[in-house]
Amino acid sequence: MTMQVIGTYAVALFLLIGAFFMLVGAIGLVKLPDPMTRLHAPTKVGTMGIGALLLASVTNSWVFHDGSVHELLIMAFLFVTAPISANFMSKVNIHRRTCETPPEVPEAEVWSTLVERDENGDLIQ
Amino acid sequence: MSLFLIVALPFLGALLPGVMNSAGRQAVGGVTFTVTLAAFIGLLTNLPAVLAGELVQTGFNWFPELGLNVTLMLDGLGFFFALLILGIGLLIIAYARFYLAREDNMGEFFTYLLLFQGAMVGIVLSDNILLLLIFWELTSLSSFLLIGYWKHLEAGRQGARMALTVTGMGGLAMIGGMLILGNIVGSYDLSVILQHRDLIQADPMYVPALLLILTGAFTKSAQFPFHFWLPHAMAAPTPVSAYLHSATMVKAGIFLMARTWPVLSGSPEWFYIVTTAGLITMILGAVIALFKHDLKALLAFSTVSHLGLITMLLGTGTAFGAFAAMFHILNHATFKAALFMSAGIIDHETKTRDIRILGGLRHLMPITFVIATLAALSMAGIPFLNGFLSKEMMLEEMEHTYLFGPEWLVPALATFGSLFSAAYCFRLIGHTFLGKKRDPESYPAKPHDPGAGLWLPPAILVVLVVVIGVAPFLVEDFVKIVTAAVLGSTAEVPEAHIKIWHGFVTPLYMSIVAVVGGLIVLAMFKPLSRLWEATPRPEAKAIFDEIIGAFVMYAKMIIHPLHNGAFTRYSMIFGVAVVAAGYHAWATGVLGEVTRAVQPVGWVEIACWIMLVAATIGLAAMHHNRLLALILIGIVGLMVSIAFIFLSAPDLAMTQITVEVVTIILLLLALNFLPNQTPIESSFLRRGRDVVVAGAAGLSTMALTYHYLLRDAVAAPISEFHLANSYKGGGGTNVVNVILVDFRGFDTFGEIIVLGIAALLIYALTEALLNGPVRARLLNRKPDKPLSGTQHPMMMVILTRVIFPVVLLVGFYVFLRGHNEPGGGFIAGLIVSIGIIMQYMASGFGWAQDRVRWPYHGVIGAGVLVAGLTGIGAWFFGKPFLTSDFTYVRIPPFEKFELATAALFDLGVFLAVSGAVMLSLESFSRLARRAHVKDSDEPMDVDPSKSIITDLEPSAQEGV
Amino acid sequence: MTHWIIAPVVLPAMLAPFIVLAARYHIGIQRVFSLAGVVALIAIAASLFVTVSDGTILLYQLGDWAAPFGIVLVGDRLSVLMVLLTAVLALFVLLYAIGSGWDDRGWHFHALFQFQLMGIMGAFLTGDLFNLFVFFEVMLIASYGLMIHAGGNDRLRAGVQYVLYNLLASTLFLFALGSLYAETGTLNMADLAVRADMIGADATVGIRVAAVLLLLVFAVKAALVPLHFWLPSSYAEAPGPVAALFAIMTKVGAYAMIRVYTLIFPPDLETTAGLYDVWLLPAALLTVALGMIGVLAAKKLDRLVAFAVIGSMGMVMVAISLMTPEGIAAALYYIVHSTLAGAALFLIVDLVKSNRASLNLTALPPVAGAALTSALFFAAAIAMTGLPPLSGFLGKLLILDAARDHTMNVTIWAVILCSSLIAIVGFSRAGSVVFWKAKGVTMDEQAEPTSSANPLAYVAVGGLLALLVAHSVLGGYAQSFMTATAAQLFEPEPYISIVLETEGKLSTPDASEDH
Amino acid sequence: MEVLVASAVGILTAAGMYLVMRLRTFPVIMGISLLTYAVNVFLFASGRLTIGSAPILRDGVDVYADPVPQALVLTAIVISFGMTAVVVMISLGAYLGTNNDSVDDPTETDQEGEA
Amino acid sequence: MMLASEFLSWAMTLAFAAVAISQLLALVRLVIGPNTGDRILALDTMVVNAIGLIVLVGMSQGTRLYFEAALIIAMLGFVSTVAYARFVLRGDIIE
Amino acid sequence: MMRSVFNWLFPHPLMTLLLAVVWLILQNDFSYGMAVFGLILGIIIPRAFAAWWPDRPRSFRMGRMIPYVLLVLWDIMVANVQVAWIVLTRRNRNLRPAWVVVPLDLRQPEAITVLAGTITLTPGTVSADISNTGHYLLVHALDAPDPDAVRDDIKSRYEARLKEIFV
Ligand code: NA
Ligand code: NA
Repeated sequence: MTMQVIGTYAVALFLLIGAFFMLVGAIGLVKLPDPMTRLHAPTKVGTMGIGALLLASVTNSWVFHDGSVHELLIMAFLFVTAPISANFMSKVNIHRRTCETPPEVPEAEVWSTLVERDENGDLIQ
Repeated sequence: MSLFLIVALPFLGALLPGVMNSAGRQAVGGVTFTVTLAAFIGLLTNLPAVLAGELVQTGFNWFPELGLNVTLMLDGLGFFFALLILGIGLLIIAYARFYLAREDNMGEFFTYLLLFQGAMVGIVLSDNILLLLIFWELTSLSSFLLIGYWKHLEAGRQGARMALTVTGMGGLAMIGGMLILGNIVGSYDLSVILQHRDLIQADPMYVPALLLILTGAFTKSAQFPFHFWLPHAMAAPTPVSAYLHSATMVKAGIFLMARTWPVLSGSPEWFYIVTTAGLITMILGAVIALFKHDLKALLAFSTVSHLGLITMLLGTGTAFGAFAAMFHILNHATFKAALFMSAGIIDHETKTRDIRILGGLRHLMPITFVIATLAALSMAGIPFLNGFLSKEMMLEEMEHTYLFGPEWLVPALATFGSLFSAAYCFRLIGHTFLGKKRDPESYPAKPHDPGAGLWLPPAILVVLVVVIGVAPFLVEDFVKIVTAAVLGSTAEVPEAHIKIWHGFVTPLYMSIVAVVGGLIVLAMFKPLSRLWEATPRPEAKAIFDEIIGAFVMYAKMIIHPLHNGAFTRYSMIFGVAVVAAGYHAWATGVLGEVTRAVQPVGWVEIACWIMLVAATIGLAAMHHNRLLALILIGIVGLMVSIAFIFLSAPDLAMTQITVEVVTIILLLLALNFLPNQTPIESSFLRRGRDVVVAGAAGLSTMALTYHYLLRDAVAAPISEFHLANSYKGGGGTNVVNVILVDFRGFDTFGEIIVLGIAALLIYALTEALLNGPVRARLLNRKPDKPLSGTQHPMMMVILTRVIFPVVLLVGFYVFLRGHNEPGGGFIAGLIVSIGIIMQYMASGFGWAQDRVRWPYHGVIGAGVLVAGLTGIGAWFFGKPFLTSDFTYVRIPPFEKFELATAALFDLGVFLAVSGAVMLSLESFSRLARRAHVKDSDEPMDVDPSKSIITDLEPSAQEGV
Repeated sequence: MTHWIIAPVVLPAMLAPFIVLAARYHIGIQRVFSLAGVVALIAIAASLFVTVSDGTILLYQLGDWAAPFGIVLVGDRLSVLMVLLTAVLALFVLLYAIGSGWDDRGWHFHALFQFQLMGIMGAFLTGDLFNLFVFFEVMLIASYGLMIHAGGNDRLRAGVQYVLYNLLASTLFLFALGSLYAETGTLNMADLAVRADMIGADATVGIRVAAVLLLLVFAVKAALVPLHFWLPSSYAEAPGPVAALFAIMTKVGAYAMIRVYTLIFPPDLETTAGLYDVWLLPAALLTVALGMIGVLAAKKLDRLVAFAVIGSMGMVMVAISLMTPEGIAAALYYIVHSTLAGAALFLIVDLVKSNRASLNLTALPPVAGAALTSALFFAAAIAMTGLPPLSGFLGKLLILDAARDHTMNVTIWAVILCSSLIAIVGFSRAGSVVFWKAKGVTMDEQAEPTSSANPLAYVAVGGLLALLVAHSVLGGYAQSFMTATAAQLFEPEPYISIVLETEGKLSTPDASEDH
Repeated sequence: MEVLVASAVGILTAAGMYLVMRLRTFPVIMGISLLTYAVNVFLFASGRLTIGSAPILRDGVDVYADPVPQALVLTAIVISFGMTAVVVMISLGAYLGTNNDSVDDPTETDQEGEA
Repeated sequence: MMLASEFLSWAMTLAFAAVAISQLLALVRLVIGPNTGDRILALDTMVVNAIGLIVLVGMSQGTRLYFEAALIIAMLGFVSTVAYARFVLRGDIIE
Repeated sequence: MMRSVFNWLFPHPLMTLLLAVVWLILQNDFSYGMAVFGLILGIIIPRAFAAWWPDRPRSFRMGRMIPYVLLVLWDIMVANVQVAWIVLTRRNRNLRPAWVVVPLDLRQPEAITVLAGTITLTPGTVSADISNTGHYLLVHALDAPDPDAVRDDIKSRYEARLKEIFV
């Protein structure tokens, strides 16, 4: 009984945490001033939000049903894929020059997004 | 001989000339002659029966449901016409054998001629009016071919088309008339119809039927106002003119009027229409004929005139009129065919038919002169020649015919027509043969009498002209038998005898006036001709061309703007039509009671709705930015997926999500080649109109959806059965999946085939593009915007390598549990495909392609085969296609699990779907392969562990 | 249960993937299999034809599930007739495709061809309305592939419109199906018939809209004006043999209309009264007129034939819209005629195309081998314009005769007869320009290299024309079959009871009716 | 709830029809996609709306959403995916060949014939 | 217990509201842009939020049936984000 | 011999393990039979698709990975709160976003990827790009008044540990 009450409160708490972070992410998306800073808010705050919601779901299943952990897989996938998305969106911003130009790379290197290629796809040095 | 055979012989024989073309002209002509002769003799074998007044009949059923049966009958009228057709046919064939030039395709000519002959015989022997119609139209067709026989002549082509158009129109009108007639009587058999004069004439549809049938008859027989086609048909070779356009085909209309005379004639409508048309035609034809300089044109208009005469006689509706008409048909056939053949001889020998160039030929072509002169004098109505006899009878009949106006009008007009008739006959003789003797060199060719082959046929006819003219009693009985057949039971054959001398009666005076007047007119020919030339008159051909031209122009005005390739309008019409028809159905129905309660709305639903609607409207409003449009459509898809989840359809949501990903990849692959912006092209008004149409469509579907959502079906849906039996009979708890692979597996079978075909099509088109002119364009393609240098970012490459096996595992999981939980072959196939696409996107086309072990074609084929063979497997257990079976097995250490044929079927689905998706995407990206960037064998841009910058390594161009 | 009734669907459906899997690089093997398959199809269809011609109705319960819960195939006179017609047409089209080499000018011709056959056969045989949709889609997507076979800009542009228009129609089909399911809760045609009859007069809006939407779907397929816009370009631009095969596709629309509006929404059904009888006949007459006017207006031979096809579909639709046994019988006779004649004409156009610089109706250098081609054209044109002695004339007579008792009989007769005249003028103009004018024009110096078609191509065309002749000569027999077919359609009770009362897996015969 | 679904269908249809009447193939294809969504939802709605009762059999549960329309929509989604792929490919082919992505085809009446 | 379940249902409502508002905010960003990058980001956010929404729906309906759908979005949703981005970067998304 | 058979069967033993675990979690059924089935799949899938991941790192210290993961999870939670605070309270004009260039000692692509992923997952920083030789990582920080500190933090807190894991 007590476990269930605690569990219920835990579920509710996770829900609130998740809701809070999702909302923060969305607010950041609207509020932050430029494309690169906007990138920070949802890609990670959102991840945390979903994570909390998933924890809520896991807890919920243990409290009210016969229990499951497969929500963790969703979290795992999000954690693996979010960096790829963020990486690509950064590249879009850099390529489209919609953000502050990144600093020069030392040792005569270039950022791979800014590499120029000729028509055959070869690098232009 | 059986009537069938008589009709069939020319048709069967028509195969021979064409086939025997290589056997030589003699053989071709000979076989044609033989065929006709056989039919002719066959006809004669029926002569005793006809003379005995019997009606020879034969027939069999062809279209009993329609009442169209092959029934033939032979009476005096039919015999008479068949005799003309086959008899004159024989002469024409003999004549044509010598007339046609070396370079003419004689086999073709005789084939057409025999077809025509058969059709004509068919017309006159038909007992069934629908059958008659068939032969009727066949004469139009074969005459089209014969007139256009000299394909290189512009005039021939135009004449042929005009003849076909006019007579075709008449034929179609006749179909209408015949159908009405059949409808009134209840039978299409002539022998039945002819018994119902009163029934027909009392019917309100009598007049329309009469008009339609007369249209057919008048067009065929070149009666005013349809007379104009006949002279233009003269572009045909002369044997054709002689045969079709004087002796036979043009008489088909006359035949029809004679045939239907017992039931159609005698009414005021008949009298006024037919007599008037005949009278006008007679006079008009005669006047025009006089001023024609082309021999054949002159003869053509004279034919028009004489046909008018016969029509006029039939129009009077008296027995004597019919008698005179029949007699004149016989006479006209003899002298006119002879004249045409003579004209042909002149044309053949002098290489001209222009009367103005001719003259004085009597010295150079004495035989021809005699033949032509006798025939022409007969036509002019000179005594002791047959034309005189029938013309007298005509004048006698006209003497007491009252049409309009004063009593003397018709006789006077008839005399006037005869006068011109005599005049052109005299002109023909005088201007062609008489006159001073001329040097043979003064003609376009040196004229002389032709060989017997050419002059003998007309000579035979002229002998008839004279014999009948001198001894009319020889044919009188025969003509009376024919007349009896025309009259049927409606009237007695007149007692009158055909005599050369009737005493000093009015017709004789009229005749004298005509002949003398004709001579006077000829004497005044030059001034009259100048007057004629100066008189403005409508040119029939010009009018006809103008009418046809106008038709064509209006046709183009209707068709081309309507079908101008404007899909925008096609789709608008589609939308409007659907909305209008749907609205009509709605508005004329009764709106039923609401039977279902409205369900409450939470505000998450509202939020989702807002997103869906905003994305949709945003898409419509901002579609010009194509990438944005794609992003928005992604949102629409996402929201629809969520709606499916919310509304208890997890399978649908999963399918929608995965399909969405693949679709977007596909569209992006395509967008790479397309402009990124859609220009704003349509005007504000146009867009306004489109908004209205689209809005109407939207409102309609909204109303319809709402209507159904609030009402129950008329009976419990079939899905109750599916829910009840999914586990028991299908072995699965996911009812949607069991429906897909079992209850309605056949749909799914079709569906994977659709996907498979889509992929094959895309592949085939890619191949066609890459091997066509587009290839160069693709090779020279320049990116339309600056590109980033990053192709295969390390981070994506590495992370997707980790994800890939997990995706495959999840795919397998989704596949396995599909039967009992959300999932199944489709979704699994799409998941696995996306997993592979991930690798293509991360590591590059070339790199990924190297690692694909099964050709996607094969995967598709195998998938469809697996699914199909699973279905066929049931046959071996005596069950229908796709009958499923399942069992539960337990192999330690695993839990009890299910083995189902449905899973095998689903495997086929899985293979087909993944193969199709991959083949499609692969094909799309192959277009870019040739485009501008060489493929890299390295999976990532940078591999610091190798301490090299892979991009700097020259790599071989990847083949496709 | 005999499995033969499903063979027309399964055979091509298995043959096609087999060709893709095993023979995609070997045109010779593809040809052999494709031809063998079609010959087998004819044999199967013929034996089915014999079976059903005594009025037998064949039922096939897929997956052993009884209707209306599973999908059933139903072979009655009508469906088997259409199957046989398709199989026979397919043989000649295939012979032409092989003879002319069209099948080797792009990828996957034979696979697509077989899939196309599968779709058509399925559409004719299925007794389930959603399954009909699926087969429509199979048929359509295969037709897209065949239509753009070998590529080419004009063909692709026409293809885009063809596909887009049909996508609109498919969307509409789904709207109609959704409406029907919402209203009746079933998809099986026989069950729909039963349930449509249950709907009371106090709530007819739903079923009426559903009935009309379905009608419009089939009208699009049948190229009924004003929903015909997809046809002219796509048929004109499609490769010859493909256009010839398409001659049956419009008939699928006609077939579906006959089926649905005799079985589910028969003329005497009160709830849907006043729907199609108001619109269908005028639209059909408009189609006849527009098609034939299009023949007159055409500037190119291929479009001329396309419009002739529209016109002949109009004739079929006029007969159907009479909604009497006589009308349906006439329509069926005309369907067979128009399929064969349309196909023959498209093949002949292709013959002309391979020997003439263009299909423009303008004077051009001579057509090589004109004699034979022009004779074939003449015969096919006679058939198409409805001149005697070929079946076009007989079919026209049947339709006119069937319209005798209709209130609009005079209009019907007038439109049909006048349109025939226009068609005659149009065809004679075109024929004389293409075939006769040839000798008048001097030989062009840079005459196009002409690819003379293989004798097989001529055999194919000749075969189709021979069939037309047979359809005319043996028309009486054909017509008595059509009359029997129409009678069967207007007596749907045996159909319904066989479909709904035959037991399947886990079902009792009256399981569907006890709620 | 019903109003939301019905209006969503209506708006999807309207936007779809509007785009179908545009002049370039790309927006037309977008329009067809929207129409597809509309009709899929419509078809789905023909089984009426049910919340929280997916048709996956569970012990002790006897209210399920109508599974038949779901199966039909699933079929329709897959088919329309195939169709979209095909129309995209064909229009791309037409564009690559002619450098023109107009959906209207003026070449239809370009040729002049004998008057 | 009563309090706990009330608290839970209140938290659930709040969570739904938060997700809904987040989605709408993301939609705002998507519409106003101004850059393609922002729009892709907004879409990505919406996809991630959708997972949250599905989880919430599953929780509130007491079912696990929607898990696979959420899993698939998590697993594959990024593919379209990457595809859009690759399109902007390279034009060709598979090269 | 045994070694090569093992290598052939388990091109990447960790992946086999991972798949088996994922399988169990997916099934929500931690029975013996499921584990065996999961292992079988864990062998088959990597074997069948071995070609899709060439040049895997052979030396990977699982033992050191676990504390690293826990550390990162902790950092994620802490940083999340920080970023939330910034988003909610900080005015945009007071924000100090910055580019941080991180020179890399790591050379294995897998290692660099894990580092980049870690940086992205910890709020406040995003791995934006890598240099064309792979020797520098470009990181964007949401609020970094001192970019060098961020760089040093990354190097010491994560990269150093990763060097221990990917030897
Ligand atoms: Na582009
Ligand atoms: Na499923």
